[in-house]
Amino acid sequence: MGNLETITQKIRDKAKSLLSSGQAEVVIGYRQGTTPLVAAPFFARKPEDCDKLIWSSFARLNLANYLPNRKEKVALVAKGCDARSAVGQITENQFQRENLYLLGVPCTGLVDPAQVAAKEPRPIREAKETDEAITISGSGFTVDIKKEEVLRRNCRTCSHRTPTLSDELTGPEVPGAKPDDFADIQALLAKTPDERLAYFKDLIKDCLRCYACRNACPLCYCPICFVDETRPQWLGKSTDPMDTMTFHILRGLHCAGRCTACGACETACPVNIKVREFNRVLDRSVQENWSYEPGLAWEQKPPLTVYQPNDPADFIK
Amino acid sequence: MSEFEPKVVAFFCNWCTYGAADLAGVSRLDYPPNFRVVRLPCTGRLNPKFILEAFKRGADGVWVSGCHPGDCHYIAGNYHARRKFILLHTLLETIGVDPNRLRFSWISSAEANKFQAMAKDVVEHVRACGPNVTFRKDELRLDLAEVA
Amino acid sequence: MTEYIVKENALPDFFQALANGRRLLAPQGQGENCQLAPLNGPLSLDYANTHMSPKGLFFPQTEKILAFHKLVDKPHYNVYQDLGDHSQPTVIFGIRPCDARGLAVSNRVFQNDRFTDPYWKGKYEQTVKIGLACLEPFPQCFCSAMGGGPFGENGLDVLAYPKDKGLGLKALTPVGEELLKATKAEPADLASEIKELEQKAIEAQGSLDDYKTINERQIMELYKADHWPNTAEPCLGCGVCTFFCPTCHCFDIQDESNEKGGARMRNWDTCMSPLFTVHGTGHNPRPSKTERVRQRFMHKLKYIPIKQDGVRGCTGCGRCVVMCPANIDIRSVAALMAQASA
Amino acid sequence: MSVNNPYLPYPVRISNISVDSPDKSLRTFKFEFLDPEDENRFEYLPGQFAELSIPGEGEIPIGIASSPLEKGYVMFTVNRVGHVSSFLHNMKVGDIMGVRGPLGHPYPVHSLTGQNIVVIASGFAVTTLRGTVAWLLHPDNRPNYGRITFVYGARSPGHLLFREDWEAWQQRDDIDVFVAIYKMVPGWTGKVGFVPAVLQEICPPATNTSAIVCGPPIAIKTTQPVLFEAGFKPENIIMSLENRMKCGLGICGRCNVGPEYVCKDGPVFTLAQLNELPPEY
Repeated sequence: MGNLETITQKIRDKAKSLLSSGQAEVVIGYRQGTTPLVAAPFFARKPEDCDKLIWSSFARLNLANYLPNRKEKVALVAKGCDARSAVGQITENQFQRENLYLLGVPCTGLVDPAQVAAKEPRPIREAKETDEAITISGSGFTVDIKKEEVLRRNCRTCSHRTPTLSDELTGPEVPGAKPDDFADIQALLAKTPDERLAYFKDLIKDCLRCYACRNACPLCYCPICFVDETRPQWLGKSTDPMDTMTFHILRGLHCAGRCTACGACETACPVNIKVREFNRVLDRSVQENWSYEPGLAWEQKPPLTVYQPNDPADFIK
Repeated sequence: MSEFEPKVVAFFCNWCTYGAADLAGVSRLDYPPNFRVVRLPCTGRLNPKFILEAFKRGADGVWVSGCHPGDCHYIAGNYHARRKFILLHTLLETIGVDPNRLRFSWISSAEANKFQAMAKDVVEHVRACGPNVTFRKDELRLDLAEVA
Repeated sequence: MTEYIVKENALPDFFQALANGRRLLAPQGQGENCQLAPLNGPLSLDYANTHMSPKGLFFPQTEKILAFHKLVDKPHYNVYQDLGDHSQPTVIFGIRPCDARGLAVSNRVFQNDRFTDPYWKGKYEQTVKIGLACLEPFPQCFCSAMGGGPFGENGLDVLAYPKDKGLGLKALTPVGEELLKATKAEPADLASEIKELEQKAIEAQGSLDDYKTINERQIMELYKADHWPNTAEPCLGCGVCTFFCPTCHCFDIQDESNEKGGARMRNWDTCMSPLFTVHGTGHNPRPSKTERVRQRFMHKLKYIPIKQDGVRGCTGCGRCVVMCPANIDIRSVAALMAQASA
Repeated sequence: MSVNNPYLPYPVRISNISVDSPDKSLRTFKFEFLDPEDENRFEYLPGQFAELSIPGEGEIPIGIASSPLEKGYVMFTVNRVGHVSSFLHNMKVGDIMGVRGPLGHPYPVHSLTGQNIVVIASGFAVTTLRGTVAWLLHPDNRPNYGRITFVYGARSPGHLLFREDWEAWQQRDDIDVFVAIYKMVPGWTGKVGFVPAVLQEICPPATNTSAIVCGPPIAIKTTQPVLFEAGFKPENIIMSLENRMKCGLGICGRCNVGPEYVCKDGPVFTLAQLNELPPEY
């Protein structure tokens, strides 16, 4: 039995026992999606629902997104990044620790459908997976692809694949990947301001302003988002490029020091914008300035809620 | 076409830099008139969207100035603001806002001379950048002649 | 109406004749980049469908409709003037039948029993629509279940299908007939071949539920069904479904102005947003995502059919199925509605 | 609203503004059309609404408070709640803006010919009902209807709109007028109590009678039982809904209540119709 099956079985067993013992009123996990390469969020409330729960490398959404404002006792199936997001929400008082059971899943990285499509453009009718590879098939073809060739960008540089904090792990710990070295951002800084602006404008040119990135993000729980404020109205509602740019800049800033690089935003984006580029610029700065990574400890304070008398700010004259 | 006169939106803390501007005026220290000043209770009040809004509406430069670290009227407002500025400055610089268009400074209410020098310096840097055409919202993009 | 053939080597001439000075749009690019764009490369006939539905060509995401100026001494001071719809004669080749049906549904909203939207009308009526039938359905397709089909004709002027590396064509309207006559397409009798191919394509979609009982149930019976909270629970409220849906047509009207003047524009909006329905008083008729998700599915599968003689507001194009980040599948929801118990 | 483009407002000039409540949250605006021809094009019946359109700011859908038989102006009472209404409250007589309409269906006054009519208004929702009563009382129309009753309640005497109108109606013998405030204040000689309570006291018989009800949701809800008790049938209870609107043309989709667009198919519905629809208003 492969790792995936073992973890799936463990999740189901644990979910059943948590629900029947009343330790959890709902288990938030994943079910098989109705389309290939997708695992969908699933809310199990009865032990008999639990056999629908699965673990899969298509589980790209961050389930911590469903925690804020929930009144029930929750057991959360959480990969490394999701667990960190959940910890972050607890430090930000969006959820109560005593109402959360973190069922940690050691994750080996998730598959990016866009990269699969780049390798195999024909319509895919079915996708199966083993621990190392996925098998996709369609009309007249079957192809095996190694997972490590089609991992999401954020998964390739994830150094916390095993949840750092959890109530229970569903499998043996897995080694983290080499962390993001931000080499591309470094390279970008060597260009002129106009070239950099052109790069970022091009990055978001297809943006529909659907805000799926915001809605998929476990950090975005504000009751009224700045894009929806009307008095004053900070953002026009049209597809004006500067309004779009403002949205992405402010979204990035709001996530600074809180983003766990879960990639849910990029997963949700219907036009495949690398929206996380804005976050990465800030992640780099947060790590350089304050050696901070969010969601690694219960008592950690996010960097923008604290200060040091000697914070580095040579640019302030 | 007359020579380009930059428009700079200035966000000043009520307790320090705004006082410095006042003192500079009272002391008859001349400084360029290119600023539109927005008085804030503290630089901690500065939401990044104010800066973006200024650029979006066509400001050629933005200048943010408050109390020296340690001198905040509200004890730690400018310390918190400083962390925000660090990230904001990094992000705006990375995505291609010319750093010369955006100035942060600490000027106490006694530093009228520093205010005068800084004001001149800000305007000269922004002038060198030229008009802000890349980071403004070309609001309506319609020929008003069409409807006039 | 007549059928025609265009052989492979006659295709370039055929497209030139189609355009005849008009703007000619055809599917360009693959996968997520596939869109209707001016034809300037090799024609691709094996695309699944365009990434976004063609509704944006008739109803752009942002469209300036009116403008005014603030010049006190000029006429029309502070009075909105019509900017017109700036449409140009267009021929679209390669709309999938599902999307054409979507346009036809929207057309009955934009040109309803009381009002005509001039911006939509201009574009819609100046466009000749040539559909491309689907010989082989794609994994996300369920057009047959929704009352359309891979060879559906609703909303089209001409239906085309790939034939021996060339095209088979069937004129569906006088406009389409005239268009084809003006090309060098050869008349042919394709009726039986089309019927056969259509049958095959429908069969290839597998046996699909047509959710017929939805039509028989009363609004309030479907509305009060107990599955809605569960159906809505995974929803992120992003509205990607509405942006990609070929029949979603809701919009917002916004004014923007500066010191010289301003414009009124309309922008796509989404019923998935809580602000969509909120009153000035703060009261919200659809306060939670359960009501909003229910509204969307009820609108597609019950409300539009009531207003449009039974034609459903879902065309089975499958975009929302593929694009929904939370995998809320309209087929599963339709199945729940079909067996709904109040 | 031009013939060719229903999005294009008629240009109007503000000809009169009156402040109508002690807290200044209600103002009544009269508009005159810049092009007199537009007044003829703007052909309406009581119960219809229009979009008040301020260039650069936006539009708000507001019920028409004047009667079509009052010539030379159209009148609207606007509550200050959002961006556009606040902006409008700061505009002055002589300012130029736009009016787009008429929109929606009127109260079915023509099909009520021969019937008795009870008009029930709560708060500032009285606007379209003021127009309705004014229309019904016009010498051309009054002979076509039976007994007419007007019930109107508001928070305090200062919140009662259109005082001149209903005081004049009180002097007539072809309409029964009952005006109430919710809580007694010194000097008040009219009725005291919420509208449903007043209605219960004075409700005319339901035979051959229709009720036209407009008010905030809570008033509409509490009025219904009283009408049922008096024998009114859902078909004879006529109500006006409000929902968030933009286009007013049955296109933009935000005012949907089930398959109906409140702007195009409403805002006037009978209770019998509403009983078949989701309560999303």
